[in-house]
Amino acid sequence: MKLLQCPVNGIRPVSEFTYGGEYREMPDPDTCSDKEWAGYVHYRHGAPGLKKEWWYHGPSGTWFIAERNTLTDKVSRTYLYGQENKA
Amino acid sequence: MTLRIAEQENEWINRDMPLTFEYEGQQIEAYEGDTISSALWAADIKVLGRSFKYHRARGLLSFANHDVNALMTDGVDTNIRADVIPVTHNMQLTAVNTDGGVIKDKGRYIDKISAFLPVGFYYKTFHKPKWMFPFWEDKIRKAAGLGEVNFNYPRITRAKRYAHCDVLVVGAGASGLSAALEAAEAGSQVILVDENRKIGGSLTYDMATDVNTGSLLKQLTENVLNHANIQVIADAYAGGYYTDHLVPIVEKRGITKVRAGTVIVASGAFEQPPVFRYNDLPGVMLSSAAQRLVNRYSVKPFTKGVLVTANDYGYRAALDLAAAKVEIVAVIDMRQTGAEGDLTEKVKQAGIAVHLGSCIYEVVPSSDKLGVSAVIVCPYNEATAEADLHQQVVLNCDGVAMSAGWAPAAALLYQAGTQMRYDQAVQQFVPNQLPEGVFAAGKVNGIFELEQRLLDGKRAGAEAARYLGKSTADPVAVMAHRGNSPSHPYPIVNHPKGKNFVDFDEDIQVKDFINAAKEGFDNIELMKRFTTVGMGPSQGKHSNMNAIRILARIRDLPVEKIGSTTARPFFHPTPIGHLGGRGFHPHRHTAMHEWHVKEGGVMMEAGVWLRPAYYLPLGINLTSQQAVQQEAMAVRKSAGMIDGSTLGKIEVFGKDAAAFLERFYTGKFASQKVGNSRIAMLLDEAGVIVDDGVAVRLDQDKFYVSTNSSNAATVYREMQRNLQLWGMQVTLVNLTGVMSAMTLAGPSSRSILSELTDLDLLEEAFPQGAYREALVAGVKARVMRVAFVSDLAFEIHVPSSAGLHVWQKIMEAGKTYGLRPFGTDAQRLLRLEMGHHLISHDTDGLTNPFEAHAESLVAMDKAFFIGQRSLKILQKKPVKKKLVTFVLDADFGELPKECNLVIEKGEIAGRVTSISFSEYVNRVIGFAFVLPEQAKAGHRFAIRTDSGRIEMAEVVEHSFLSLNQG
Amino acid sequence: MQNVVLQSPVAFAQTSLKPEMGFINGMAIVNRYSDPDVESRHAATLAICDVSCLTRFAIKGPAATDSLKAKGIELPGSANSWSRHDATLVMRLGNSEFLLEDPIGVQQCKELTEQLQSGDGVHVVLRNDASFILSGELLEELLAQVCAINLSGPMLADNQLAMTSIAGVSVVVLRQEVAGQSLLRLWCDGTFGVYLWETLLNIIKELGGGPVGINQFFNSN
Amino acid sequence: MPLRLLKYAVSREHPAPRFFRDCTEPKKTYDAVIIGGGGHGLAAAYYLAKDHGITNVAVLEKGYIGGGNTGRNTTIVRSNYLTPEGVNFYNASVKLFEDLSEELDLNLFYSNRGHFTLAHTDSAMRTMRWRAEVNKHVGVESYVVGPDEISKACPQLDISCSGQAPILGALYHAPGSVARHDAVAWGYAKEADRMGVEIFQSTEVTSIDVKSGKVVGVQTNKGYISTNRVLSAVAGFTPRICEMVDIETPIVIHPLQACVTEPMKPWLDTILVSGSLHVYVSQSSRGELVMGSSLDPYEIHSTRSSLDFVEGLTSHITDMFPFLGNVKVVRQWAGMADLTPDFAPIMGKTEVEGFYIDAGWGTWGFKATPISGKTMAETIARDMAPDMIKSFRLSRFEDYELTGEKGAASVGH
Repeated sequence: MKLLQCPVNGIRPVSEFTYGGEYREMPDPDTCSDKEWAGYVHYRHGAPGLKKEWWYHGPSGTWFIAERNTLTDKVSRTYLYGQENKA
Repeated sequence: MTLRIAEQENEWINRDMPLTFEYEGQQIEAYEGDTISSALWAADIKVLGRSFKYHRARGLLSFANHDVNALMTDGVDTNIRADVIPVTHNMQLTAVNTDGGVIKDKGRYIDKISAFLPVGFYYKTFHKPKWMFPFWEDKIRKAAGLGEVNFNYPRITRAKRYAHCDVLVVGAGASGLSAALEAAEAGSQVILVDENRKIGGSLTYDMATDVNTGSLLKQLTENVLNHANIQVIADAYAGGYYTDHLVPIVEKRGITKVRAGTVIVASGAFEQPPVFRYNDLPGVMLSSAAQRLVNRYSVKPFTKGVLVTANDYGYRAALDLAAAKVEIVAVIDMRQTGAEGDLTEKVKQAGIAVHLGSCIYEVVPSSDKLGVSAVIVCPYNEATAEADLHQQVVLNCDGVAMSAGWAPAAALLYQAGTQMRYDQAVQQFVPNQLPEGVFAAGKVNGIFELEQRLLDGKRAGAEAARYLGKSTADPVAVMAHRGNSPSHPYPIVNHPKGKNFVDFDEDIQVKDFINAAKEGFDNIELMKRFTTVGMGPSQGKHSNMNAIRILARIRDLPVEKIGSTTARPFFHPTPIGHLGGRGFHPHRHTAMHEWHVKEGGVMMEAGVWLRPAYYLPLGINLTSQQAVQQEAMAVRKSAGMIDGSTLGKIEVFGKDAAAFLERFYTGKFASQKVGNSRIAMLLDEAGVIVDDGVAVRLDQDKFYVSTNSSNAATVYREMQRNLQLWGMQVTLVNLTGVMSAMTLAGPSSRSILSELTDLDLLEEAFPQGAYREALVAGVKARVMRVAFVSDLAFEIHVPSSAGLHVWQKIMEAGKTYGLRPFGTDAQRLLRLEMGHHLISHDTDGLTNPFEAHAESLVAMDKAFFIGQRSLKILQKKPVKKKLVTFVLDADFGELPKECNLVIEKGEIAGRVTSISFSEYVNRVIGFAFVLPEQAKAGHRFAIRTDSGRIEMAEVVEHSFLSLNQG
Repeated sequence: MQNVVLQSPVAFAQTSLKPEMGFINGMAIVNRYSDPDVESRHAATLAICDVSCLTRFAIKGPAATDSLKAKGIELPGSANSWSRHDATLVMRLGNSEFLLEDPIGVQQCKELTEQLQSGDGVHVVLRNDASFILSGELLEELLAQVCAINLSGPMLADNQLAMTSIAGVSVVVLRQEVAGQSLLRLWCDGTFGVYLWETLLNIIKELGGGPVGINQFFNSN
Repeated sequence: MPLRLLKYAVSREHPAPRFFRDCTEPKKTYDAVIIGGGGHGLAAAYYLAKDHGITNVAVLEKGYIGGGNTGRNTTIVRSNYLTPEGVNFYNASVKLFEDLSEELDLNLFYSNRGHFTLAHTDSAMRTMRWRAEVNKHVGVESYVVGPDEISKACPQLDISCSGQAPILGALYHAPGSVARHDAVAWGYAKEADRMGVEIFQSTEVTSIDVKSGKVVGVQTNKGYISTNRVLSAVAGFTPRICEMVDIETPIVIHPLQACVTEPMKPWLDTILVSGSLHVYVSQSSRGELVMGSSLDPYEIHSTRSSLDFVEGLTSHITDMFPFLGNVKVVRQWAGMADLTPDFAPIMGKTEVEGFYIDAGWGTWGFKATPISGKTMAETIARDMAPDMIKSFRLSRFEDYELTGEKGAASVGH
């Protein structure tokens, strides 16, 4: 059972968390093409590497961003969304 | 005859506690503290089992928890490992996998025909003709397998525990003890685990011809056991290494999951057998096994033995055995150069002949083929692995002890991600690069000499403390191994007739590897899979290293180029009951749960909730069908009430509340009036319907939103995420478990409710879709007019602590009206009669609003909502299916079921998603997906039933209630 | 709210134990399960006590801190910690979320409920906690069986609280010293209360402990 | 004793040749290059040679053959899917499997056991009926059965599941089988090799050379190879290969874990799957229980094992078989699965000419081995996907035409 650092609640086993998928920038729905939108909805950056991901700490109801290398499973840092620079 | 000898200094048996047990029908005397194998051996019983494939007689091999040929059953348990499981009084044991007893096993004929069963033989035959394979397969399956499973074995739920420490030390041998002490001295909390009943590791059996071993053991043991910072868990093994230093410690009582700050692996090494013909006969065993027998259990391994060795350890073992008055005829050293220092002299002084550069060419079986009568010793050519048959010496003996080298017990290191390298100085794999926070010490680290092992432990302990920031001291220096290698690079003796076993679990001989390579399986992983080496219950503990050496020689490559196979958990086979243990299955109860149960509610799991499906009140004889119809009819004719506390209930509060809901849901909320409700339909980004609930506007900046029961947690979570993402001024509160909800429905519902509240419930004052706050039965309640199950229905939400009170008051007030509780089954029927579909019952993971007749709930003209952009794309495409309401022809023959198919021109056109007989409508009604061209009211379509009949149905307009003629 | 008998979220799980009931803050609550000697022994060994009846007040929102301060409530300095305001327990569940709980006989939460209403930037939060006291010398053993994190270490020291998972249920936990005994306080969603009560009680019984009534910790008279 | 084994006893030299040559140096040019020496890649090579006469083919495997998911799955073969296209496709695979031992002259231990997908909830029962109806429609023997029939086939099963989740019924699928997974790869390798296909182990593709939207070659650690046709058959590594040709896919990688027990005498003849309990189990011909569960909940490109997995699985297996408490788990392992949003594979051509994809196999790749090989071989040979796999095309995601398998998502394997 992996450990993960919730930026508010500290280090907890991964069983306390829900994985929320990769954080992805939404294209502007008003200006993007259908193809771009379909790609945004369906396609993923599947290759391994350092990714920004959504994680949710269940007991406290906290969403946050984890920067995790999906090859090594090492988390380099976690922070609340929008507070990247405070981390 | 007994092989038990006089009391040894550190023996583990309690001679004051004799006991008896039965093995294969024979009464055996033993002592408390004996393992099954030691007790049998003491009684001169040496056939402890039959091998997996050839059914050869087998005895002791490792005595270290990988003697998988000595598996027993006591009639309750199976595959009991005789080498390590303590014997208990009155135990009744038989060997597994025999037909007619371990001695007369009928399966032993297979050994005679083994020439017909080359490596991978089962791939090469039995498949032609195809129809014969089931016959052969049945035979093969019955021959395979070890013990029989006991279907009456009781279910065991052992507690599982978590533990936390700074340093976990795996292995309490010299290096582990020393590591634990060092780390503990630096202030770390240490857990020290060892699979033996007593700590000390090889110090407890490898006296190493040194009189000081005993006192060292005593001193280390005392220091460790008395150290406040060290917790010792003996008789337990570390099952595996998992991410972030999680190591399950498997004890008899259950599993402890240890989360450590760092892990020191000091797990030692497994002794490896040299390979020669008939090295598997009962009486041939590893030297360390012989030492364990003598020093722990005071049992002679044999009365007159030879010791074959390919390292210096064999000499020490010979001296140990000799010191215990076990007659050793000769030490046969496969090396030309012999042992270092004065070992050879000491051995000779003990009256033991030394044959240098010699090997056992083969063991001569006793006449019954169940033991050893002699060994044939020949000069050994280390370069060719051949014996020189021209100079044979026959040595009579009844047993052989074998030393050829060691394989590191590095499973945990591999699992942690350690990169290993092959160290020529010790001829074994040693850690090259350890992962962060993982340390290795002792034999597993390639350090063999006792003094250095103690230092290596100290070093690892200090490094661990430094890693944790508990110490800044420099770790001591440890000397790399010098002199003779503890392991021989190729302790294999070729023999034209084979039966020189490499893997005792799977009966794999040297030629099997050669032949596998010839067939192209010359990669270690392929070879493992083709020969099954290391796949047996011992997981290659005594076979993988020799397999690698053989393959290296076949391919003429250095060992490190062959690499090793991965070591997966578990370190030892681990019981399912331990791993499963006490599982936690959380579930939720509504405040009215007790009432439902008392009133005959048949409770069903609905996600994490328990809900009544219907009620079978005591004393009334009803089928479930009748109950459901009666409950539904009560709602239509008078009144019914359902516990809807499982609905998701979320407060959305703040100045951006309406704007937030507009982005989140498909509908419009900015214009919604305070005190009114609207449908809240949620899509995913692909435009698929995820949920539908109701949003009530409590105030300008406050909404109370409900979700489907099964989606409550997900919807709340997604709201939280989008709130962060959108940066809006909104506070969310999840009231799902805080509020009880009940829906009072039916024509009498107004009258009933009016008895408990001052609220004006008349249509004009409280119309459909309206929301009011009032006291109901003295409790502050939130009341809504909803029309999900009935045109007249009130949904009443109260704090859960008052839920039961309000529910009971309403039930009392409704008594004279014929108010009945109804369950989820009746609810399904009622909403069907109303023409309301259920998300994820009538829709599936691909249904969009255009298909589900839900266009009116989608405000495409809004600036944004989740899924909108995808709907814009979907809008341009033809709709492929439509959800419609239908009535089945009245004269149907077989009632279709949900998920029966709609068939059009012989092809699948859709499926029935809901179907039920409605007593109120007096017809069978339902929802179905059909082709768009079939979706108009009045269209008739065909449903194929389970038995293949075609039943006709007709599409109707949405509510079925109008069909009621009565 | 005359004649309204409030139910503890775990009432259902307790009735079969045939306890002696009492009323606190309008809620039916177990005074004791067995004779005081047995209960005292349980409390010392390992015990669970239902204190769901204590009055609570919760508030959330960007202005929550200010509005509590305006009422003169002393607040814990950081998220995931707790303090006392007089006898009232003040828990800070996040930067802008608070849960207060009165011991028996104290009216602080009631007053706040009456005085503070949801408004700009504050939201009064309804609660329905199942709340337990866990006590006894085998407490750490119980926790070892139900919680993956180390609650005996610094996690709960110095007035820290933790939001974590116990037997699969999300909980708020903190440690209190009562008469020299270290107790664990626990709050969870009331609808998980019966499950958690039963799960914990089963293990507690295995370990030689049992349930105790609220009289063991509070004088309800 | 079959006569075929006689020669092994009488000849001095082991009388069996290599299954496949030890190829080390690739040629400069091949008509087609297959990336991935697992079951799928080797089957594609075999059918390219056998069905289409294309034998100048290189199979490039970065490890050893069958070392990926071919050797890590739980060996179940079935065709009881939800959509007609899915059922037809997997049914064709079952048919090929049935004759495959004879065709490859290697005993694959293809063992017809019957397959029960247990339903513990109403909604699961509905899905079972849905699948049964679609299966029947296309001629596959699947039907919904009640607890009694399940008990008859597996009397040891606790129908109440220790009270945790009583079994209401099941989807019975008569053709459900198990096979010796490694041997499938070896058999295809053997016969492909015999027809001239060259198989390179320890050979890793480092880049794919695309000029003007067309594949022209691949760079490997053993040199550059010119070719106009490249097939990616690398479950678990698909996104990395697709990145080389700049193709986007919906595939994410989640580990799928499994474990085996010690061997025991045969008692479990059927294959059992429970969606609610996240368990599937069968007993191998060696006597081990082979057990698996659902995919790991988050993306990792690694075959590490987790304790959570084996704790959850064993807890659920004892709900089904309470007497297994003292049976021991010997080994656990993991594979990396390509996961798609609609639980169907991605097969066929791509926007890069000459780059073909055989991917997205989630947890069901092994059972598709023969048919994926056959259909991909045809796709490569004709530069056109056969009708059978058209609905699995990559472009379906851009077209919002996902397959209906998403409806049966709760039940895998």
